[in-house]
This record gives sequence, structure tokens and C-alpha cells, in this order.
Amino acid sequence: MNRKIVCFAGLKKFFGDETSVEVAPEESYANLLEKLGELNPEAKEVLTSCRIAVNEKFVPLDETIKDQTTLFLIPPSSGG
Amino acid sequence: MNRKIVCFAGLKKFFGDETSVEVAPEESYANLLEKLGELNPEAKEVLTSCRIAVNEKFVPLDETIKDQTTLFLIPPSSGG
Amino acid sequence: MKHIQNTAINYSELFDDFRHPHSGAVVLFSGEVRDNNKGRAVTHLEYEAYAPMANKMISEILEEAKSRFKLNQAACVHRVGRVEISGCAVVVITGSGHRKEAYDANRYIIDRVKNEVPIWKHEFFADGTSEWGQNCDCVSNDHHNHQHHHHYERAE
Amino acid sequence: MKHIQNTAINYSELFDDFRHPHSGAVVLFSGEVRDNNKGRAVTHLEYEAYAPMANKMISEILEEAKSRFKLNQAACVHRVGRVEISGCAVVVITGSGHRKEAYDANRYIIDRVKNEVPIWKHEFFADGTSEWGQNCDCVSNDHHNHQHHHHYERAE
Repeated sequence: MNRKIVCFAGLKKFFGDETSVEVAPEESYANLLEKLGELNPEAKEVLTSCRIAVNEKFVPLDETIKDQTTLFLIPPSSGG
Repeated sequence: MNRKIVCFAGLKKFFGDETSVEVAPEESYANLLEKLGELNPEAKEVLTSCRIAVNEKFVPLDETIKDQTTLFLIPPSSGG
Repeated sequence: MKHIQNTAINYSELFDDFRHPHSGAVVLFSGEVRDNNKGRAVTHLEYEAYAPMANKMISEILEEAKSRFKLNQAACVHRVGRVEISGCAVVVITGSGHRKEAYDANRYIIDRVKNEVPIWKHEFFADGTSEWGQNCDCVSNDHHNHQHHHHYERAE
Repeated sequence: MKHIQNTAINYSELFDDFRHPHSGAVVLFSGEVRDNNKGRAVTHLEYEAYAPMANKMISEILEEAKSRFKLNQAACVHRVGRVEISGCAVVVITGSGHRKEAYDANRYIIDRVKNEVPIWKHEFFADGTSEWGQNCDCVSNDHHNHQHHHHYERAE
């Protein structure tokens, strides 16, 4: 199953505004971050501190990717 | 020597806008507060927490009253 | 006088003027008149000051805060005269590179102004009485050990 | 969106509207763009946000602050888009009966907004380069143990 991933801020340098990754059933969000790191090894460091949001809520990374909606890849906040 | 004392806020109830007290040479500001307490015993309690200012500066109460200028009797602050 | 005024404090204007290219954090505190105090309905306040001394002391407190904290700017204005409910009695503005200093300095200034500067609050209550404050924020009834424990009803 | 906007923040108006008869203390924090950061001259910033989520999270943080502290009111607006030097990037206003709560709640809100809400700062430097922040106020170089340690130069 191909999942659409929306990227923000500095992540766009590595993946553009959005990218997509093929995920198998039972894979977790952490697995998805790993795959993104393989896609672009330069992004590996920042990916270790990224969170993932689904439906405007952060998801625990060890959870299985469950729904069909778009994933949002959230780098560390730097507002204010 | 008769000293003029300017009063503020709640002190006016006891002494009016200003009052005067006769002080002998070598008397301290603390002595002056005592005399004011004798003038109006109801004021004794608040006088224990009053400060005295001369030339826009607080003076140590145990100091001898030394100059000719007006004394300002300063009750506890309650601004803000 | 710069720090004492008997007309409404225009904090918007004070704040708009308070820009500094090195300031990343600006904190404004406004002390306002509440409609109640210790369970009693308040109609308005009147502030009295020993104005020249109060002005001088506030100026000194601001200078001390600027050197103690890393402030680019600091301002404080206190009202005298009648202030209505929700009216601004005192304003403190601090500007610094980072927010910690701006907050800490702001609080330092207002605490010292409230505790030390010769300004007095006269509270007018809905029942027609009035009282000279008493400034303590302390909720405790143990007022014996500090010096701000007085309130004395005014004979009307 | 109530808490995210791409036009200048009119803090004077926000502050003027922020009156409450039970509030004795109103604290306003304005986070502004400094002309320098870590020794480098800054020309301006641009903020990006995952706006619907940021808006929702700020709203939740305000509600939590209101119940955690004794606040009568709380407001927060964050800019997106280009903000010039001395421009306001974020404003937080809190109103409470007493000043301690107003200060503490204000700081609680800005700390959480800066650390948690999906908003990102893009710094533009005088030398023509730019960088995505890096938000930490920490002065220490030991960035290994917390999660806000990234900055990555953008290929222009």
C-alpha cells in the first residue's frame, strides 16, 4: 500500500512538499521513518526527531499504520 | 525646634495633611515617631510600620534628626 | 512626571513605541482594578503618591533591573487619582533578547514598585465605605511578621 | 484561523479587547524578530505551519492553561509568512485575579507553543544564506539528549 506523506520546513529539502512510501500491512510508523531514511540517507538524523501526525493528532511511532489518510511528517517545532 | 511633617494616605485621618512636632537636639527619627504616637494613640500601630523620607530619600530611623527641611511620613506602600 | 501620571495610561501607545532590533521578547504587565477584593464589591480606586519621590524611585528600579537582567529597554508608569474597574493602575514593559530575562525583569520591577514606592491605594466599596490598602498578595492571616499589614478604615 | 494568521498581529487591539472585571493582572508576551541570532545578522524570518493542527493545538494549550492556572482569559496568535525585524511573530495574553498566575500561565503557554506546536522558523541571514530553526533557547552545546537539536542548511 502506497502512503502519501506531506513534508514541512527543512524536510522539503530532502523529500519535496510530499513523497510516498510503500508500506506492508503490520508495519509501524517507526518502520516508515526507517524507509524514508533509506530513501534519503542525509535525512536520517532529522528523522530521528520527527513526529508523525494523522488526522491532526500525533501518533505513537510504535503503532501499526492503520488508516488510509495522508501522513504528516513533523520536524521539531521552532515557532515563536 | 518645631518640625513640619507631611502625611499621606491613611495617616491623614490621624494627623491631617501635615502636622508639626517639637524635637530637641540629638533626638532621632524614632523619637519623633514616638511623639507622634503620643499625639494620637490610635496611630501607634500604623506608625510602627511607617518610614520617614527627607529630601526624597528614606532615612534610618535611629539617626539623629539633622536638617531643617520638611519630613515626609511614609505609610506602607500599596500601589499597583 | 515620566513614571507617575494622573491621566489614563495609553499602554497601546507605550507598547507600540517599545521596539528594539535586539529584542526577541517583550513582556507587558498591566495592573488593573478588579471589581472585588477579599470578597467585597469594589466600585473604583483612587491612588495617591508622594509623586517626586515615587518618580525617582521607579526610575532607579528600572535602571537596576536593566543592569541586573539583560534588558534592552524597561518602562513603568503608575496612575494617581481615580481609576475605574478594568482601568490600568500600573504598567511595566520589558524588552530583552530572550524571554526568560524579559519575564523575570518584569516581575522584579512590579514587585519592587508595589512594595517600596510611596504610592497608596484607596479602595471604594459598593457599601459606601472606603479603605486604604494593604497591598499584600499574601492569603495567609499571619500578618504579624511583615510590614505591609495595615489597613485602617477611613472615617467618612 | 483564530490562532494562526498570515497578516501583521495587531497586539494593541488584542490587548485593548482583553478586559475583564475580575482581572487584576494582564500579562502580554510578544515574541519578536531579532536582527541577530547566535552572532549572525538576520534580515527577516519566514514562518511555516501545519496550520489546522497548529490552530487546534494552541486552542487546547490555552484551555489547559485556563484550567491549570486561575485565568479569566487567555489568547495566543502566531504569525505565518514573512516577518521583518522587530515584527511580532507570536503574542500570548493572559488575565487573572493576581499577577503570579498571569505571569506563570503566560510562560507556560509560550513554552508549550514553542516546543510542541507544528510551526517552523526559516531564518534569512545577511550573508544570503538561510536556515530552518532550531528553537532551543539552551546555551549549552550538549544537544544530544533532547529532541530539538536540528538545524539543516538549506541548499539555495
